[in-house]
Amino acid sequence: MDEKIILKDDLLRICGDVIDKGHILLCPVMNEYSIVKDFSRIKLDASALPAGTSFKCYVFPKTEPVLYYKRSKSDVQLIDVNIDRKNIVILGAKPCDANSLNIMKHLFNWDYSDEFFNLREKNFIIIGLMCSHYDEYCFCTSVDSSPVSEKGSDIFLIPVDENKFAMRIITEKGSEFISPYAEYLKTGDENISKQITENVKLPKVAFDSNEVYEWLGENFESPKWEGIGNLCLSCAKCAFVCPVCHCFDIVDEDYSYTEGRRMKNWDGCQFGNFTMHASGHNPRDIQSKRYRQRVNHKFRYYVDKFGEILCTGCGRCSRGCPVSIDIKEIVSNCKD
Amino acid sequence: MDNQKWEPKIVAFVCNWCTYTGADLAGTSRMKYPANTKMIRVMCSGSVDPVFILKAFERGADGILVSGCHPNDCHYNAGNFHARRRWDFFHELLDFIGIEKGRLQFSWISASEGKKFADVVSKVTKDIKAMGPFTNYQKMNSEFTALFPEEANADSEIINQIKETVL
Amino acid sequence: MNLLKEVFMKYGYFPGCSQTGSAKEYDISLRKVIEKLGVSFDEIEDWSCCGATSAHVTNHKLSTALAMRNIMLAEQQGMENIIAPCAACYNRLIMSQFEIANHSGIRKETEELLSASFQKDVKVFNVLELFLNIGIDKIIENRKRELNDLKVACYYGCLLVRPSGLTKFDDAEQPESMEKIAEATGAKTIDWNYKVECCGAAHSIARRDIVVDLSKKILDDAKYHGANVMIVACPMCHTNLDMRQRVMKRTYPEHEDFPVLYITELIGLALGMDEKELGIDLHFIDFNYKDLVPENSGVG
Amino acid sequence: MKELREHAKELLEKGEVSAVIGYSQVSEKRTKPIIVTDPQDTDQLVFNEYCLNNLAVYLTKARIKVSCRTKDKTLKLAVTAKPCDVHSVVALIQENQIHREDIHIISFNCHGVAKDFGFEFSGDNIASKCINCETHKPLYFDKIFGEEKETPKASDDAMERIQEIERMSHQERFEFFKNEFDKCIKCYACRAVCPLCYCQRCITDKTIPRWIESSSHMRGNFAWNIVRAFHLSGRCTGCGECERACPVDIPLSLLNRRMAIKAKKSFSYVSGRSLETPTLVGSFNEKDNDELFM
Amino acid sequence: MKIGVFICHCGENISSTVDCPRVAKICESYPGVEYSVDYKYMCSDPGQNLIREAIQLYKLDAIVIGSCSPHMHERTFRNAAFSAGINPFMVEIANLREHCSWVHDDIESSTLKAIELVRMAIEKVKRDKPLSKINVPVTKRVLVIGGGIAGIQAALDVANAGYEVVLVEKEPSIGGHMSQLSETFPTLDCSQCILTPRMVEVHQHPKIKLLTYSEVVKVEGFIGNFKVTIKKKARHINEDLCSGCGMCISKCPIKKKAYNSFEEDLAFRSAVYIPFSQAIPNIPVIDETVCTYFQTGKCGMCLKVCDRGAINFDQKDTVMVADIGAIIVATGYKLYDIERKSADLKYKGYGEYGYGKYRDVIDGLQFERIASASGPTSGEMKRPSDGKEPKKIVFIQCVGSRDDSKGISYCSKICCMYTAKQAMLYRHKVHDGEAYVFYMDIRAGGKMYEEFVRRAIEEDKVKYIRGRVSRIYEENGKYIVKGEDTIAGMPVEIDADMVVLATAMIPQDNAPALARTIGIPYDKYGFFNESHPKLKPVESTTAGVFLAGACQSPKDIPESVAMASAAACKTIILLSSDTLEREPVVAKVNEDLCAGCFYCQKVCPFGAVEVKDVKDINGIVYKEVAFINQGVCQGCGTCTATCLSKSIELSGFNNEEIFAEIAAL
Repeated sequence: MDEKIILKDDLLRICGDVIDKGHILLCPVMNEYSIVKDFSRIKLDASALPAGTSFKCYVFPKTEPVLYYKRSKSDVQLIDVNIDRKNIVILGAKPCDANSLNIMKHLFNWDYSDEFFNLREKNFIIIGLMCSHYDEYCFCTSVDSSPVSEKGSDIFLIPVDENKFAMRIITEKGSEFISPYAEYLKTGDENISKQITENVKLPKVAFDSNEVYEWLGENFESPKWEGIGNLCLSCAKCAFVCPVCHCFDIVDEDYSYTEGRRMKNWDGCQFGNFTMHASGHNPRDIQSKRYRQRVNHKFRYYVDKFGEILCTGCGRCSRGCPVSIDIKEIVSNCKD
Repeated sequence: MDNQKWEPKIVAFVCNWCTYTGADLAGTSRMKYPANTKMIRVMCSGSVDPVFILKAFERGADGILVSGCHPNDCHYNAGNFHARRRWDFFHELLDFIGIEKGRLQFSWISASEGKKFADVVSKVTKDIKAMGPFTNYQKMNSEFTALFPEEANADSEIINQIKETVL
Repeated sequence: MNLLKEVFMKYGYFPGCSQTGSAKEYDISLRKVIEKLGVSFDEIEDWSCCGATSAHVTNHKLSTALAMRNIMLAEQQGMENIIAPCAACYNRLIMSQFEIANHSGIRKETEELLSASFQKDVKVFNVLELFLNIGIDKIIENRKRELNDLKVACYYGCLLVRPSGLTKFDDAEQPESMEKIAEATGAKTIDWNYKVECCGAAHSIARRDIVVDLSKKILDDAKYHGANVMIVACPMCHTNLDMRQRVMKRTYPEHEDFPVLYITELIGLALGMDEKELGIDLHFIDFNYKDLVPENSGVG
Repeated sequence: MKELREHAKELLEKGEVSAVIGYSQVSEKRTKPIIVTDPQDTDQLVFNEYCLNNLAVYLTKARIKVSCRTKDKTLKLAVTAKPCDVHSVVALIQENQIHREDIHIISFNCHGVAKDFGFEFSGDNIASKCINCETHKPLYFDKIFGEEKETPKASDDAMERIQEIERMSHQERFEFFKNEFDKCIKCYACRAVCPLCYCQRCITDKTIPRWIESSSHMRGNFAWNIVRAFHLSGRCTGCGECERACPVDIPLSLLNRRMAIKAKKSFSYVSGRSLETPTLVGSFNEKDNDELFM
Repeated sequence: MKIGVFICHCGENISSTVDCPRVAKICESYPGVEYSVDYKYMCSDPGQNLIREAIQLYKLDAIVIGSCSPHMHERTFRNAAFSAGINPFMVEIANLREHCSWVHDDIESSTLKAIELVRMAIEKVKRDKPLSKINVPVTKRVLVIGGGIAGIQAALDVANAGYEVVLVEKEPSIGGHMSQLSETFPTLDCSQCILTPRMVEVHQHPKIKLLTYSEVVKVEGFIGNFKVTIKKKARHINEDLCSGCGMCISKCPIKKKAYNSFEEDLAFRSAVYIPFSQAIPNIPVIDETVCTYFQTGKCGMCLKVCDRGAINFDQKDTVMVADIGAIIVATGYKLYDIERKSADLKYKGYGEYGYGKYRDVIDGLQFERIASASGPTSGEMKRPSDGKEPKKIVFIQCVGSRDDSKGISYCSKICCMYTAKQAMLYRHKVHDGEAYVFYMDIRAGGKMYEEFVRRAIEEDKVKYIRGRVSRIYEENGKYIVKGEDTIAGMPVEIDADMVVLATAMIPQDNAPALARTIGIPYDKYGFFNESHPKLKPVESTTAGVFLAGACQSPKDIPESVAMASAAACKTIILLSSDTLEREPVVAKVNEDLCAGCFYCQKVCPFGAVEVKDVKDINGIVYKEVAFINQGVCQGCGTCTATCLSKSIELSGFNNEEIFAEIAAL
């Protein structure tokens, strides 16, 4: 592994250059990933909690047009959307967020290659940052990840001291990105960073994902679901703040009586209308079925299909739940 | 947009019994008023939903007029009273959100007030002309993304696209 | 409850020109009576003419601006309520307020003239409203003597209760509030026909002949219905009905003097003050309560 | 606390209610809703300054309604409600969602709650709705617990913000709300937590015609937020749950509060205060303000 | 869907400012439009044929007509479409004449507007759904509210056509104001002589059920199917037993406690009383408020003297419910109160005329009673205060009427005539008396009316003074009437013995309350509103409710009678068929989505919204939803806008259609 040391000031200099080149720089500022123009706002604080929302919206926007159409008397004319190709650099992504694109990628390239996702994803450079703080909702260690996981990052930073970072270049994309800035990089000592990462306090492993997988397979009709379903209010806040939830809805929107566009919008499996059929039948008509679907999808179906858990353990869904439903608690208590 | 040539687009939601008939009277009396206002006939001013107003703004209306029978004159006794309360709220809400009160106007015009109809429509047209196009709302149609369809290719618009979809 | 609240209201005082001249005794008696009833007021600083002179027929803009200037001053000096004891001032002030409130054009024009904007709703009261606000009970409570030998004709004149749409405190055609106040002094009131007729104030100087005719009818009707004194709440009325009785005698030699008091003076008497203190001796027609009291009645 | 648990237990044991909707402690400064059907579980019930949720929202949940129905009759449902939550219950009764006789209200003398979970309850961290709250005692209840305590003093920032907005020009206001609404991701958490958003299918889910565009672009967000505020105007009881639930911190209660001020100013109506007065929406007065109309 | 567009030139009415061929051509290019054409007169026979042929030739599903206002020819075109085999509600009209060509000058802009209007109609018609008319059964019974001359006339007309009538009168006797009048203008025939036979006829008519001393308290239902709740107030007399002998009245010891309202308070009546001697029914009423028995529990004199045992102190108000097919409202009028009424400041009263302080300043109806042979003075001219014969009398017209400052702007219409009549009657009775009339204008439009006024002036020497009276006050037993003669330009002062004020006709006090009970609109004064001022003068806007007489606006007797007969005729037309056909513009609830908040019920002006239980498969009610009774719904759509979950749609104007119209802008 190629390990370097970089000064914080030099890192910021690189940021300045990125902005000068016309790329977009995303950084967690004030509890959210925002586009940064003034890099004095960049904090790079390893002890911060995950941002309120992930950077999912930059690769999978909450709403985007997929085509435009124009009706005339005899036919319908379709107009493609020109997709943006701007480079996006994410600096300071939490390990739990950094891994999200890797997980989501499977879905968008399964039976159909979603160019809207892929083109955006291709232009992403993710610079991950080790995480040194967790709260009662964090459970990355339970889903095959950890605060020091490099998964998903192109470049991974480990704070050595206040002004210095150890930098691991993980992917080719990462090394390609960093190569123009070789002058800033000094050779680092793998042992120092290793020592730091080993000393990071890890959240307790709350559950064994394999056991959960087994349990879900056997307990589709468990009475537990009803109890949760009664409490859950069917908002889709958990899905919308989740870094890996990826359901979307396609709607046509008219501009005028002949023209319109087709939109791809976020959707959430907790909505009552999510599975509503045109016939009026709704296979997941009550909330307990919908919540069961959510948990199954994350810990069983996605594993079946793509071999990965659809969860990064960031805990956003539980932290924000208006009625304090904690997915970690539900999953870890499933057997009692 | 060339303000000299710009003509406002005004929608009027009018009740079948009073204002629509009043407008008919304005017609039979050959009173002249500007052609900007297109009328949508509803049965009663009480049946006009505030979402109609939003839809009309979305479709590029620069101003809206809602008109029904005078109080106590409603063909349905009380539809206009309910409407009055509803609009009182909605108008104040729009005002709070930053939509000038003049964009949405209301009147009571009876079947015999052809003159008043012509006057009201002229006044609303004048007001809206003075306020200019409702770009605030119209801009929103394309603000998340590029304009339909050729402009969609413009690079600057795509930057907008990314910017505007930021959470 | 409401009344109590009003008692503690603070009033601004707009005297008007008459109060400083021909109706000085009105001013004196008002101040004394109010003090006795435990209400205080501040005179509006730098007040000016209300515009009720010929201004309101010759220059509308000016008369409105004059009136509103005083209201603006009151507003600036933190007064929410003002008393205008002169009926003409009262009328002018409320009329101007009405116009300001109902015609945005006039409002704008006046605000520009005064380079100020009217924000608060300053309430203007006449003396009748003032005493009703203070409360009849308050007069009865503080009464030192009962004036039950007085048979009072309450004369409202034309401006005090008109225009009827604006002066909502009493009926324009058959008012009763002054009677209520007068009765609180222990005096009897009479029912008569001329209480809202015109005394001719507008022609006070120019056409004395008209004034004399009109005033004479008023005084005669009061006498005919058994009154022995008349009370008024307007300096104009007082001028015509009191001062002009001398001229009246020239045209109608048979006319007998008939005392005309301000309502404040009547209350003052009931509160135990004497005629001199109240300025009644400044009237043209003499009035002394003791003269009316039959001997040996034991009062006073 | 003890009395509350005993009362709940008694209700369940005697079969007077089919369930008790209440709060249970999660951590020191956090509670969560709990639906107790087993008398044994009543010892989980708590009430303190961290009971933020407005549990009235559960009263209209169809599943809960179903679970309290037996073949012969509908059992009562007990709900623990802060005095302000009782307003929501009242509004639900007025809007025919529940019947007063079907519901057992357990309420408390309340002196405010924290602004969010995890904050120490004090004057600095008091929920905005509790500042200047006038109902420390519930207006309707079947059982009341807790002693009366002084509410911590705090300044009403939300009110100041409204006034600040009112001082802005129309253009500034529009920009302000555009920026706020822009954040909306249409997760509809505001709708889900609102006790008065009980429609089986929300106007925004109607597709023929499409009332409100489901896309969360500017236009759709504007329409949704305006319509949400409008549908609640004259109805919103000001529990503030929508704002608390919003993941992107849109100041929803500014709109709700502004409309409540309007209702009070123009119609002397405060939602959810009395079962006797007719609802503001759905009634009219011939003397209503007519100034709007030419 | 195939749509046909038909643009009418209306001769040159439309085509002079709208380029009709261009409109038709552009419309042809719109999606869905199969055929588009313009023609000189679409409504003419050849025009309609053109439409029919096009529908059949091009197999059109819906049509759009660009023509005059739908209020003009919607029906014509719907019928044409129907005869060609398409649903009449698949027709939309774009108003190119009243709303476009007639009101704009510029050809370009009005053509563009016309295109937009047609486009909106095209988009709407695409969403239109075929509708069919609604049939409702009809109950063949009529309710007449008010037993004055209008109510009597209407009841008799309907009953004579063979339908049942329920006549409700709030007073103990029918007859109304007409029974109080002395003689009627312009013929000077005796009012009671012409009225009482009709009253008797009502009483004896087998088809009329007469309910006096009763009030309508609730009206539910809809045209053809009203359910009316009537409260019958307790008379404390058993109507079946009472023979009307009057023994109780003559023996009642309470003689001077209550004024006789029939005599306009000019006389007293006993505690048990019959309003007047010709009353129908001739059955007394006991006034609880003055009767000694009710006040103290003692007396019972009437009970002792009644040999039929008809007195029943325990009688209670009773309530009955009647099924009614149509309602005729004939509640009449009252006179403007000149007195000071602190409780009701709607009208200001006349302080300048003494607020009723002077006993000899009376109103028109009081004069009628004084002049009436059956009145308190037996027809002799005596003034109320001292019974002296007034030698000088002043009549003042327009007291209240046409006086904005007192709250009424309208003309009461009958005062000019009855003042002339009263002045004439006075002069006939007091030959040496002087009669003065203060008037603003003389409005004597009517057969023999102007001649009648001239007769009063010329033959009976009534002195007419054009001007207003500013004040009346008493002096030495005389009433000084101060006024102005505006023709001479001089102030006038008349020392009259009596003054008669021709006070305005205003609606009954409870008219607005009754209007709300029935669900009909009323104007700002409280007069009921007709459906159309010219073409539907006797219909109210609520289907099945008709108006007669002065409750709609001031009227004299012949006009009231004419209106009553017209209303009766309309009612008879309605009842002549067994079922009613109604336009299908009604609201419908989507029961699956309805959340059951019942705001629709609260806003529905017609009470058309009912509660419907929805049951699950086990028969357990799991929710309540709104249900709209299609017979009651009038199609205003207020519920659709109020419904928060948008679960109600108004057929013919549904939200999808309106959205489509907005989209086509």
